[in-house]
Amino acid sequence: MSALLEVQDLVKRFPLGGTRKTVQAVNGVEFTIDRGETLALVGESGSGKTTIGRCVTGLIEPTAGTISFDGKPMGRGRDIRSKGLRGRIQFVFQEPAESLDPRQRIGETLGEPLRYLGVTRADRERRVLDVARRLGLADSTLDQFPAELSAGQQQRVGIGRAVITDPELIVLDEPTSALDPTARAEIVDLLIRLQREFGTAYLFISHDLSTVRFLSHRVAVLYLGTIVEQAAAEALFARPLHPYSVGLLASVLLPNPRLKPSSAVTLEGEIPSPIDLPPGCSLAGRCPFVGERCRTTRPPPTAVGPAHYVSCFHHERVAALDRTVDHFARFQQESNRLLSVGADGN
Amino acid sequence: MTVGTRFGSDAAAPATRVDAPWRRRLRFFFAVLRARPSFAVGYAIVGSVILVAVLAPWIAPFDPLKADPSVYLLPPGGRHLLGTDGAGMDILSRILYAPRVDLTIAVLGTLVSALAGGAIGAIVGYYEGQRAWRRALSATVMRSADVLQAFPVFVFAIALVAVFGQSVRSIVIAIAFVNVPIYLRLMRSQVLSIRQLRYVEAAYVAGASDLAILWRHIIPNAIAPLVAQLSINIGWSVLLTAGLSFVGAGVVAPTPEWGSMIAMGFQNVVTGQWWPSVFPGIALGLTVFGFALVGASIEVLADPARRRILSGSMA
Amino acid sequence: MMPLVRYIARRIVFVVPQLFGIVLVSFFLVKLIPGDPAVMMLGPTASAQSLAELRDKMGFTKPLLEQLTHYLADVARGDLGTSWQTTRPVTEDLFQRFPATLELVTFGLLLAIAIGFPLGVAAARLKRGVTRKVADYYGLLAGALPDFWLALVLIYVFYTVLGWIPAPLGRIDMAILPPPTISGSLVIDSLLAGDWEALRSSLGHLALPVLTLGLINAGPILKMTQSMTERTLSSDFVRYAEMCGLPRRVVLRQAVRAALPSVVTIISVLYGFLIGGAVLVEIVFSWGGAGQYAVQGVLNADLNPVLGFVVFSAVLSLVTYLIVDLIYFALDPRLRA
Amino acid sequence: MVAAPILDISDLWVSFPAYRAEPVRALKGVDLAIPPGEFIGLVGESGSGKTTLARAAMGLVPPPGIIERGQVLFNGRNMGQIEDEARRAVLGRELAMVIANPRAELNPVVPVGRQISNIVFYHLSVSRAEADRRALEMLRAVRIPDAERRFAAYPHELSGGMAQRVVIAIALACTPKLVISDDATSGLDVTVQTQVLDLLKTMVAEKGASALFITRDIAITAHYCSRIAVIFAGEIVELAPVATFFERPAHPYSITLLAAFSHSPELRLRWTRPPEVDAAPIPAGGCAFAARCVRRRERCLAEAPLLRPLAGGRSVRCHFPVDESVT
Repeated sequence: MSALLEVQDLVKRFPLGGTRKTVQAVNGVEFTIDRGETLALVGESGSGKTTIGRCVTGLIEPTAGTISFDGKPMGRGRDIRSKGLRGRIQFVFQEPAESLDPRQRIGETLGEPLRYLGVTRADRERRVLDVARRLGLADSTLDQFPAELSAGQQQRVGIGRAVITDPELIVLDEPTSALDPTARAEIVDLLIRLQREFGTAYLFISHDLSTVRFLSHRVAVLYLGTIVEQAAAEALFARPLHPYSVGLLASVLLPNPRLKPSSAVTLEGEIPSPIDLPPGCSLAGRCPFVGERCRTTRPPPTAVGPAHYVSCFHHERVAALDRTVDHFARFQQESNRLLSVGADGN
Repeated sequence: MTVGTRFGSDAAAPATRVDAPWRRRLRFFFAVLRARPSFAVGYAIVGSVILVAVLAPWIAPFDPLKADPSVYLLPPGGRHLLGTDGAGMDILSRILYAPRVDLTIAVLGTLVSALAGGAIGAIVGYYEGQRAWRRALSATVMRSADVLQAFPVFVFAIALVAVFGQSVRSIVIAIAFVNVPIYLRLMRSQVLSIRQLRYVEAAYVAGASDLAILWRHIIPNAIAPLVAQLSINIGWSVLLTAGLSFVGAGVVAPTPEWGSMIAMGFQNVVTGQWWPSVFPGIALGLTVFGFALVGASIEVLADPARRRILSGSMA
Repeated sequence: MMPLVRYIARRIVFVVPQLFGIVLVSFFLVKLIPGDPAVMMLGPTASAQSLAELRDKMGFTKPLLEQLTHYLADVARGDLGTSWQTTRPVTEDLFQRFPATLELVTFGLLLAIAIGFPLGVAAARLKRGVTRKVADYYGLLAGALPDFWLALVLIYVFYTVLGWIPAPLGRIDMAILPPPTISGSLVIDSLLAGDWEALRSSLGHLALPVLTLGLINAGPILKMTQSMTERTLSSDFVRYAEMCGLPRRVVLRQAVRAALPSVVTIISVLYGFLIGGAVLVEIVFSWGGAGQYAVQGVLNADLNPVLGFVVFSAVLSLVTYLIVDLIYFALDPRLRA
Repeated sequence: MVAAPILDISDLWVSFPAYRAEPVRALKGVDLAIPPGEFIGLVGESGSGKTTLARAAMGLVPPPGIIERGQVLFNGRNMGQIEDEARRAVLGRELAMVIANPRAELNPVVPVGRQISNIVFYHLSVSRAEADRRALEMLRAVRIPDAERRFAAYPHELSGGMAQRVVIAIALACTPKLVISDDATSGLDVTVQTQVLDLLKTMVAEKGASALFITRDIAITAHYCSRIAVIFAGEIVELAPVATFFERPAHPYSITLLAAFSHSPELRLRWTRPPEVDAAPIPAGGCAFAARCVRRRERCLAEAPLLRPLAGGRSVRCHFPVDESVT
């Protein structure tokens, strides 16, 4: 049966005020998400990951390309608010404080999506209580205002509001990057548990590789509006094949002085502005493997393994990098040793 | 194993309502008045002006309309505390009756313009920049607001009064008409910024209709600055009404109204009798000052950031 | 400076429809003013037949649309019709009267800036203390006083009691011959002509009205300067400047510099408002300005002066807004993206 | 003889009065000394008081905060009581700050080159031409591409990474003795972050200055600092050289911070106390971390632990630290 969400050749350009130039945010992106699966969109600023998330939820109208949900294309006649789709796709935002109406009590905010599904008041209150408990929020929180909650609690309410309509897909736009490390870990555990219980698919947008690695089934690496590499999570983290994926993975700082970030692939310079994109591969200016072809033609996605695509002419040379770039396995081993001792107070 | 089920629903005691939120807000409001005496002065002035307007018949020493030529232009003091004007009417009584006219005109005028301006501003602000015809609608409305505001306000008001005839009703219409662009612009800019906030987008994604979004999320968060402007605007409208009467285009004599009283006393000032013009001016100035203070306090209390600074400094 | 030229072009394109809108609205508005101009002109005793003739000549009987197109053509040619009160073309009247209003408003606003701006900056810097209290109360009080009332009080104090200034009747002493008009401002013209007598008298007459407008309008300027400077003083980049140990005066200068655009805006809004708004002060001082001329027009249903004045002041305020935008453009590099 | 510390904070208490409530104690007796040439990492979550500590080090506690007790000595001068003029001579010249989101904190209407030149001009009282020359030199030192053109650029025209380099140029323009980085790279992308951190570390080391890296992200301290201090609810709970700290953190809170990076939820759950709705409120006198500590015992509730030294140059504020023998 067809995938839950299918995005074909999605393009989005924003007009730049006062001039004819445009910001090329998304330049032809394709991916699918199956039921209960988590696809992570990984990229840095200007990669277009947030724009894609907002196109999928109908907050922004795409310039070109089609987005189909549950087999049927979304568009003018069938958008996120129409009867058939209402409540089936939800959104969780990055800034916890800004995603809650300051003048509305928590209980009211949690139950609001049910109002638009015509759920009766009694049912609403029951489901709000149930979700609040599932999120680990005390019942008294329901009478409080957002300003009285911690960032972690606010984010839980944001997630609760999304989960309460039992949606098939939740788009999460960097839900953890505004939180402290301990709160971030709690939210990630919560998301995994909710997915296991409700079977909700996630489109998880983030620039934080360690969180992505932990909770996603498949990963798509985005650079300046194009997917440069897409694969199953373990495959990508074990053997990244695009120079940008390698560079991204190499610059992750792990909390262990002995695991230095590797300098196998260092991406020099800055991310160019998405206003006037270079013709060829957009990484050409920063890539150590750059060749003549890279500057002129855009490398097409080529299959290099089971559902593993990479858009780079030199991906064999990247594959040939013998030094493993990824110390994560060793870090996980060290961290398990360290955490398994002392919790019981001896 | 879900964290949620670790404790049952009955275990949690229902949250006792220690302090109803409105009682907490009221206590905070009075604490603010103690901390900022100027706000207290503002509410005191506005309160007493309204009180005076209501109780005028009982507290005014003379009938405001009785002209007794035998006692014209008496200086202040004696039976006529603030003296009498050129027509022999008691100035104090007329000052006490005046807010009935001045305030009704100003309050009605600004309320009408706030409601009209606010509503149009909200619709224009919400639909601006979206589908084609909505963008055209908001552009025309904004350009006509520019046209309205390019008019010289005072002459425009006089012209309106001339068109609708010299009555209280037409002054109210003039004031409403002149103030509409202020609220329209204020509400539009509020709505434009609020509609992009995340919680509005969350409601959109959850399937809320435009009306539900406007009514439940945008307007409640956009109201506060409007109320602050309302208070300042009432004061300004009282000034405008007095100005209209001064040039003879406002409230017709002998109805007691501060502006026309000042106008009637105008010739006497040059020849030394200052009181028929000066006292009504003081009453008018004080009232407008009161409303300005009230407006300033609402501006501070309505803005969460400034409220936190205020409560910090009150500790 | 390509962006600047494009910016001006876009602004000017906006002005044309606005002007057209103003003329349109004021035309229909004035047409609604009750009272038959013909009767006003010939007096109630005139015969019906001569009234009809006059109406025909003035074109009042033609359908409204035709009158409008006729009127628009005239305005385009700069002909704003004649005022039956002064029996002279309205354009001529306005050119003769507008300089009086502009002189009054300009000097008044300059005084308001001289009072409001420094006081506003000082108030923003001092959290407590006398100046802060004075500034807070002055800001609110000045905006609350009716300007025509303050004018009367000043006349009583400085003329009736102290006698320091000449009688509040017009812009210059009756006995003195006004200097040749070059700029339209008596003060400047008498300076240019070196006529000290006329200068002394025009300054004397100008003193009180300018003081009135200055004291009243210093309020809003002070409040805006204070609130904007306070906001920039507590902004991130000023806090960072403190952290870098920049001297106090440099930090303050940067804060005021960043607050300038909003202060310029309030001044331009006030200028646009006062052109029509200073009429009350004009009446108290029988200044003979354009505002007074328009008010007489409305009260006596003499339509052309009202229309002429509205169009004139609209053009003036649109021009001031354009100038303000340009100043904004110069002050804030972020607009020159 | 150990060199005198550049920054010596002893028993510092800072509190913020609150309306109708107990004043909020942001710092509760902090002791921290930074010897010359050393890079200290200060790790804490939001609300732990780390930014208040940075501001207190400069004597600029944000109002209405006040220093209740203790003192902050920078190069021997008490920053709490220093007069305004004297403080201005120190800040930006000897004690420099690198801030988090530069595009909001640089003056929007002044070209960046000029802002660097201002610091040199006012602090070193050199001619404007000399100050401009030094500013351009600094722009090149922080490796901003084509420095001449960027000299006249405005903050909003720069990318996040470049704006951050300008701020580093400002901080190091007058060769300070101590550089405080207040979460300086939190706003940057991962690939740019490592470049900026490397740049900051090498340039500060070249100038022989010491640095205080304040951050939420413990991983940064692992690679860029020599010693690490963990702060929780206004108290330093653990202070240790980086190597020994990451080998075996002693304080339960330090372990919870590291657990946040682990990918085994079961182990992480072992270090988080289950939420008890009707738990007895923690008495004020006890350890601040007691409410969240899995190793909590009676003594922790009754008596607040002091920061006491352990082996290996480490000190910890806990009655029952996880000691080395259990490896």
